Amino acid sequence: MILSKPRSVGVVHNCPMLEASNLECVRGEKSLFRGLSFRLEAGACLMVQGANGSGKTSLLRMLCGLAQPAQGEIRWDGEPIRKLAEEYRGELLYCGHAGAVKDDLTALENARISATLAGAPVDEAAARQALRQLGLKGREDLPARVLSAGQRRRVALTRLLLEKRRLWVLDEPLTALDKAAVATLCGVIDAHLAAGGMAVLTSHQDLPLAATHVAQLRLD
Amino acid sequence: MNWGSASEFFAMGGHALYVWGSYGACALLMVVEPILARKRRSQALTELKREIRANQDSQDETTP
Amino acid sequence: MGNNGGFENRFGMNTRLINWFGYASPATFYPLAGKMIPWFWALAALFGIAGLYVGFFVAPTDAQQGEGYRIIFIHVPASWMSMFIYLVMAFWAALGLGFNTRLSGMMATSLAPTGALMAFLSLWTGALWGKPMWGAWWVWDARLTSELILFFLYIGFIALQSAIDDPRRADKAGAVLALVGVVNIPIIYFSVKWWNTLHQGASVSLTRSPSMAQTMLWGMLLMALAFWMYAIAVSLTRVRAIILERERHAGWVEELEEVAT
Amino acid sequence: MGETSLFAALGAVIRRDLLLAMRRKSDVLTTLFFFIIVVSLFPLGIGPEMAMLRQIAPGVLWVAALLATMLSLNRLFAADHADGTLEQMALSAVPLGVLVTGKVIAHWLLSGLPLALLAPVLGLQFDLATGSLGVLVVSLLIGTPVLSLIGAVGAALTLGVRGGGVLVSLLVLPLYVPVLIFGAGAVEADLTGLGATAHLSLLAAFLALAAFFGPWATTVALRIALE
Repeated sequence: MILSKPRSVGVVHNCPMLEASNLECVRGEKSLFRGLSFRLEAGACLMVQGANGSGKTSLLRMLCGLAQPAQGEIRWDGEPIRKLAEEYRGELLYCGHAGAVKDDLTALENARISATLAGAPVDEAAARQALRQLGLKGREDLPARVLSAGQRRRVALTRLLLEKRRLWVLDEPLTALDKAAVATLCGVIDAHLAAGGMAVLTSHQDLPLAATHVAQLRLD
Repeated sequence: MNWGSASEFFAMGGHALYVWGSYGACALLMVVEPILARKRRSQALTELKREIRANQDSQDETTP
Repeated sequence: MGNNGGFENRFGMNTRLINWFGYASPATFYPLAGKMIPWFWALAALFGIAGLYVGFFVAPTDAQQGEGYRIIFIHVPASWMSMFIYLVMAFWAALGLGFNTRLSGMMATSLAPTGALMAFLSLWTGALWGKPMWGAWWVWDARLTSELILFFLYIGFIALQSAIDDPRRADKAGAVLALVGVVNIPIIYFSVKWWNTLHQGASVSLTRSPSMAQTMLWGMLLMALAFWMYAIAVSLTRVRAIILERERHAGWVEELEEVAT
Repeated sequence: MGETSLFAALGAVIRRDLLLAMRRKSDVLTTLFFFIIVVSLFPLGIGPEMAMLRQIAPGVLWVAALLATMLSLNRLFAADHADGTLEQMALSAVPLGVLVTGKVIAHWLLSGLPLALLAPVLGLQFDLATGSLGVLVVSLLIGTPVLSLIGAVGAALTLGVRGGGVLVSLLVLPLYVPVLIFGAGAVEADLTGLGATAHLSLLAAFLALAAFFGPWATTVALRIALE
């Protein structure tokens, strides 16, 4: 882990932070947004809002480093994320529209394998515990093919519990989840923020977070 | 000078088909390719103009 | 060098660097290319006429191959250019991939069809030369075979780029392919050569005729220059079309003379 | 990230792909049967003369192996791309190059290796001698990983592209020429009594080169495809 360097103003940040400056997103020939800047510190959560096609997913993919902004820069702890590469990815957890859940693998295998691929292998007990916590008790050894959309979503979300990452980037995490699962997920995010984590998320539904550090960002 | 007469030149010592087949194909392609490239540009230009005109028209309509 | 001088020097370097990237912007390059094209056409015509004159009227009849050998004055330049253009294309592609400059990708895209044309001409003229010399339209000669594979590589590059809708992705994917191709071309060439010698294939080569005279070399050189200038002229014409297609919504395009009128 | 955890990740990817293939065996078997059928068609088209068949055997077996590998390339990244796993791999703390290498190794274990093991049986149809069959297996064992490595670049470049399946063969087949020449050449050299060592060592050199550049180029191509 890198400790942040003293800034020019003399303030020393003890926790890493995510900083986006002057971002521009171009899709095709259209500029979706430009001049977008924000800063996210430990314990804070950013809710990205906007209509369909306003660039929410594009922004989230930029924050992960999957897409390059047409202009501007994203820094983690003062360093451009392009330069940090794997070091940044080790702090990051991205959950996109596609859940990366394999039909032919069981829920348990899915959870363990995705953790291993992310570079954070977990043992079976931890994986079972996480699946239970998300309400998949008794379904751990069923192939994902037979699970419902909501249950598959929960399998994908076990990564939140299994991978110890500081920055969560969640694209529509509530899709297909029922009320109970939404409440569980909110609890998980709250706990993450309370422990000094950060989150950037999009949601069409209301996300009843208890955290006081929730900022809104509208893309229009 | 290699050739006694024009017909000797075109006969190419019996290899007329091969020599002129090569040079002919070369000349043909080298004429066609630039024409196609130019056509591509003029096509892009006409499309652009049409688009600009359409934009202006719609602006005129919205600002009476 | 003193500190001060060093600073000044660095400052000068910086401005020069900015100028370079200024030329690399499509907005400045578009009119510049338009001004350069007629000159390259003129040079191509000049070298072409000189080359044809040397090829047909100065170079003597070949003792072995008769007049048929005069095909080399386009066969060899076309082969040279087909390989050279691939290298140039890979260079632009690498530049575009490394520095993310828009123009480099467009240059690579615009060079590919001309390169494919040169490879095709080399194959066509090779076949027409082969018929009277070997008695067959096609022989698996090392040079012709690797030229055929080079032609396939060009076709693959063009097909890949036209299959991808997003021009930025098309540029980058094409760049990776061009670079992989550039690493492979020498390997392919030497494998084909080895294969050819093992199978005792055609050993009479168009360019290795014993009576290769100085004048023939001059003729080939002049024709190669003509082809080179032609390739530059036509690819500049095409790159202008590509710029217009891609930069359609940039402000500078709408202010162009040919658009405004 | 330590060296041991890199190897652990590499092993995990290979195990995962093998596990997925075991759950869906038909994909692997299709490739194998394609290989068998293509090779068996040649005598039908050419005639049953043993001397002729012996002569064309190396070329036929190698071209069929090339085409069979080609067929399986589409599977390499497509499923992972569709369900989002590829994105997760690109965002992993493990370098993408390591994960890609794992996938290519798994692809070889599922396509190249079975082909190489099956080839001597098919070689018998062409009346190849035991020694030549051995050379055939060795040449396929060294050559097919190169096919997987180069093919991965093509598969990554055409990921999610219109007509990707046909396109990948257009891109990759010309690049397979050296492997074909020296792979088939090795068997032929053995048939004519010249000895196949030179061919095999050149194939090994190609393998080293492809192992060095292939994963790197594939990684770059994948990041482009994901953007």
